[in-house]
Amino acid sequence: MNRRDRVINQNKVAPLSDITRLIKDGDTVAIGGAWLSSHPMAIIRQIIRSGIKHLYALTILGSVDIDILVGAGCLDRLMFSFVSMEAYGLPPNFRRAIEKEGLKYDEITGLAIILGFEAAGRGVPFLPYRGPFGSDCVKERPEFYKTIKCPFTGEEMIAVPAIKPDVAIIHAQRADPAGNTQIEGTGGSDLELAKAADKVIVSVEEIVPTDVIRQNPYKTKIPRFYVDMVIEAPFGAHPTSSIPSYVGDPWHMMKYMEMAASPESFKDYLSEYVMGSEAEYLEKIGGPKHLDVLRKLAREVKLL
Amino acid sequence: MNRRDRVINQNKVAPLSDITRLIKDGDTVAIGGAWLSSHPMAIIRQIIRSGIKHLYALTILGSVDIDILVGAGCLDRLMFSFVSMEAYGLPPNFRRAIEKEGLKYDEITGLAIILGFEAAGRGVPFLPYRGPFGSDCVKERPEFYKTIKCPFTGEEMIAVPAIKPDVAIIHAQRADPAGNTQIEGTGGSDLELAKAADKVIVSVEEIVPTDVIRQNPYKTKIPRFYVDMVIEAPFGAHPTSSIPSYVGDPWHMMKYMEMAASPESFKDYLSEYVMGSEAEYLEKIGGPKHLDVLRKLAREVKLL
Amino acid sequence: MSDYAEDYSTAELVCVAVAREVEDGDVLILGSFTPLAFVSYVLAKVTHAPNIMYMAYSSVDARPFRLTFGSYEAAATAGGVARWNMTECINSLYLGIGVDVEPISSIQADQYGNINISVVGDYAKPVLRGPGGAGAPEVVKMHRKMLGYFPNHSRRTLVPRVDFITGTRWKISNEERIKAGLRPGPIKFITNLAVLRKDEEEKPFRIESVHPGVSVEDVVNNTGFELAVPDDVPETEKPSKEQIRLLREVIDPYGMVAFDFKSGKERLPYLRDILDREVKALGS
Amino acid sequence: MSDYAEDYSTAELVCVAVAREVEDGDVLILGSFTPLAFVSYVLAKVTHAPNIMYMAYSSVDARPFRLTFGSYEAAATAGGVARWNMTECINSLYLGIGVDVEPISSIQADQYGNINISVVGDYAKPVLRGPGGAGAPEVVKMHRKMLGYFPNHSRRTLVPRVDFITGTRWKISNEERIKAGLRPGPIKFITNLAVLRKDEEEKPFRIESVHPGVSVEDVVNNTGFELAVPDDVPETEKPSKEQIRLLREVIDPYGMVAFDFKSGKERLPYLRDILDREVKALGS
Repeated sequence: MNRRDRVINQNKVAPLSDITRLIKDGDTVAIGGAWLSSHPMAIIRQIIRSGIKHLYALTILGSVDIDILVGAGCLDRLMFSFVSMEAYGLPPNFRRAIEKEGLKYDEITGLAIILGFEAAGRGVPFLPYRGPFGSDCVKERPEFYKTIKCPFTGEEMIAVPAIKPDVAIIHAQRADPAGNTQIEGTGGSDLELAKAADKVIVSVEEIVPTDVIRQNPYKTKIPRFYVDMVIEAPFGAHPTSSIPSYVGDPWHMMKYMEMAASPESFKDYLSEYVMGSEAEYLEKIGGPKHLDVLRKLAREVKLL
Repeated sequence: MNRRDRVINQNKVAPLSDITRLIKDGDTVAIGGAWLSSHPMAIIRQIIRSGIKHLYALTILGSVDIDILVGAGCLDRLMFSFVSMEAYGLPPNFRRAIEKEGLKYDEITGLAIILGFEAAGRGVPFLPYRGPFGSDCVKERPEFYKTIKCPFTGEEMIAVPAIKPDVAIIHAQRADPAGNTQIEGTGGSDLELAKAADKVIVSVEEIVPTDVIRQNPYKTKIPRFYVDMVIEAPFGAHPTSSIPSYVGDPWHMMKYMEMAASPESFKDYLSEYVMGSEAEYLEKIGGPKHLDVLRKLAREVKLL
Repeated sequence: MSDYAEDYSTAELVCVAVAREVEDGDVLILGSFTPLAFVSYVLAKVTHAPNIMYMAYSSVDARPFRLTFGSYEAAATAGGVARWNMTECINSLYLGIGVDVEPISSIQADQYGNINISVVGDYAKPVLRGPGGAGAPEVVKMHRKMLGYFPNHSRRTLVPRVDFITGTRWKISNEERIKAGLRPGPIKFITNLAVLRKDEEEKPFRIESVHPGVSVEDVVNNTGFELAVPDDVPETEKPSKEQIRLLREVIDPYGMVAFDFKSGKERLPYLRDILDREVKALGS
Repeated sequence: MSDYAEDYSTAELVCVAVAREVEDGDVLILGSFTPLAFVSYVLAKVTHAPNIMYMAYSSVDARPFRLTFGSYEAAATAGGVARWNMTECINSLYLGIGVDVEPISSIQADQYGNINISVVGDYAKPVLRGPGGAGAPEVVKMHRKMLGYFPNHSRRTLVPRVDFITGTRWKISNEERIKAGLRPGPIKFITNLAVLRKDEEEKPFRIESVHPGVSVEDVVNNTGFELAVPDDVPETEKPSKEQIRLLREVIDPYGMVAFDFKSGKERLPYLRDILDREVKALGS
């Protein structure tokens, strides 16, 4: 994306269906969020709906975001340090694709991926650190880990290369139309993804006027000059969480695990939940009453 | 400072005079703030009052903080990228000491110093970047800049070494007794100083209960595990600014420039303003009425 | 009268054993859904280690909180004094000041201190593709103590040589660790049967203690690698009555800590039951 | 009738010339006390470049503000959409996405595009110890355009070879810049007399324009290095009436922009007068 256009354009609001303007078949797509938190699930469902294929998906700590993309056949390749459904078990489509269907993947250690994104954002071709010495991950992907000697102390360090995705997709609490994005809950390394990527799509719980952003500038984690498109998608992280607005949806996660257990029932999952609109999705998962429970669970916490 | 003690100690509040517990003759001291903003001036005056000498002071963008320490004879050596009184001219003691008295110094380029602090805080012995190619600063201090080749792209980069001060001194808006420190205005690279230093002293406009900190966690820039001592010092950045509480004091800066113009009148400056207590200092610079003007100037701004 | 509880589950015993590994002043991280670690940290914080600092998701220095299934992340976040994203967290904590302990669960672990969270079988064509190590490959070597926990101590889990080294302690003896710029500290595996410990490259894991009711033979027979067995193996310290009360009444009233010790099949129904109770407690 | 103002100061002319170098969509940084740069950016933003982004101190994407002497930093900070400290700022802007222009004032500049903000005379025993370059040694090569401004165009300032290279453009021609991974763009020096420009390593600076009322000879005679003089040297575009109105009535009613053009002796009295008026405007 042209950097100047990003700065000039103060109204980046678009409908979800517009993601096809920025995500193309074959792109490298970095996915925000971490664990079962803050994944850009509405955008991911839209990728599936739009029939975008042959993607190289990059995740640090993925979960249902990755599993659903794998299951829908959108990926040609995957970079990850971790893909887990956490309490719900191992990710069924991810396992099947690797164990049975030979999905190509790069298992890169967690800190290395993050440093790779960070390097891109700060304009350096590599960053050094005390890397995963002794891990077989290094043997499997030697092109990603190079030994480098500190020119001051002589210490052996590991260098990792800058990672530059075509697109980063991120879900956050709120943004203004220009793309100034506030994150309140679990943020993963979303800022570094945004800095590293050529194009950045942010979906948010709500779009607000810039004055609202200025009221608490300390919450603004991704300024507008990293953002190309802003999409209003309430519950756009569902079934993952968007703290403090709502918790992850354990009921839907259980339903997902059940339906992802076989390729056949996963097809049913896609047609029932994904192939309609987001509005239909929110109805199908339980509608307003259910969403209220998820909101309530996020509020009623007990500190000791 | 023992890292474990830092985490265990939840009450680090001390009187200003206690800085001698942490700053010793001969120490390397990194000074927070930048330009004419947020310098830890109360701590600096206390260093002079306490007769601490032979320091190696490190600043990124220094001003009156450095000039006063130089003039009071506290420094054996200085690292800086910039020392300027900005609108008020060149720093008189700094100039005299270098032009006439042969003060030893390391003029290190601005980004290099910051990356050096950052390296220390993130546990690497160096960080690479596209450094000051062609600058004579590199020729003067070749031990600080080493050429390093990116192992992925072959590009020539500059590596700078981790900088690890004995002590960092910082002024901020507020902290709780455990040291969780909030910065609202101009922050310099205070966080990186705190991460890099062995011991960290923070002075603040006000000490508040931890619950106040939790009300807006987004403002908390230096968490308690980097802090060893918390000092309540209202107007502790004076004559520099602490936005949004008060602006820098132009009247006092002009007085300072006048009295720092010669070594003799600077002695008078020190005895009149510095050698008494901070309470006396605040009276001498103009008392409550004057301080109100500085507060008011910080509030009554005109946005267009 | 003893202060030790008589009525406790294996999960509670292991949880308390992990909590005992936490020392006041430790710096810790909570991330993935690991109820046992969450509960252990909170238990430590409300008892013997009130000043520990834990990162919980993006929340710095989170307050102790009641563990629930629906809202644990919200609770962890609500009490923080600052927000750091994952990048700040790795650079400042993992790579910077260093994390003290972090209980890690893995598919396999071996006699060298290697862990495997990646694959069972051949890497190119695995029998089981696991979740991957997240940051473990980098950080287990950096933790002051390496702490593995295994709800199911068996020859399938504790193997002579892992199929794939996802992460490793790298340097084990205090001498080697200090030489490599790492903080000294042992490897400990806390399992449903015993506590195993390794302090030297060249010496095997030894049994540090066996849990009440478990025999040394059980431990040896269920371990896939050689163990050093001291002449007199102590019994793992039981949970105190107060610890059990805190777990059940204050920190973990829904019994989340038992989750890891359930079989795969039992897990979802177990969670569903907790959820039902949790939603009921919300009121309407 | 012309839209150009007839009544303007040299300071205002230079300020407007700098503002004209700002293009919409630029990313800019305000830091040190440089009223001319502040006013130029704000003028650009409220006229032809409404969507520029400037960092002002720790404030990201600050709103345009009225420049005053007492409260410029507070004003710059008050309107920001985010806070970044200097480290975030250098890594993300200077080294990351890149800054477009940043007017830099220096003690000396030379025909090679080198600037000296460090020392006059010998480095070890200088006649004048200057403030140092801050980040200039690293960033002048990275800016899209290098912009020097000189309130006092003279042979003492524009010298054949600077005494000390604090910073340098490093690569000058667009070809060399692109090869080195830098964005293409010229070097421009905007002075109280003229605009000078350099586009090639091997070719001298040329006079791009002379200010109204200044002769080409004045420029050549006051420059310490060779200049290319085109056959037909255009006049620097004058400020428009609207630009002058905005400067005087809205952005800079106290005339801060003239500060750099005052002699050393005039400066403090000038500031004192501004302060008096500013405090009076505060009311009691």
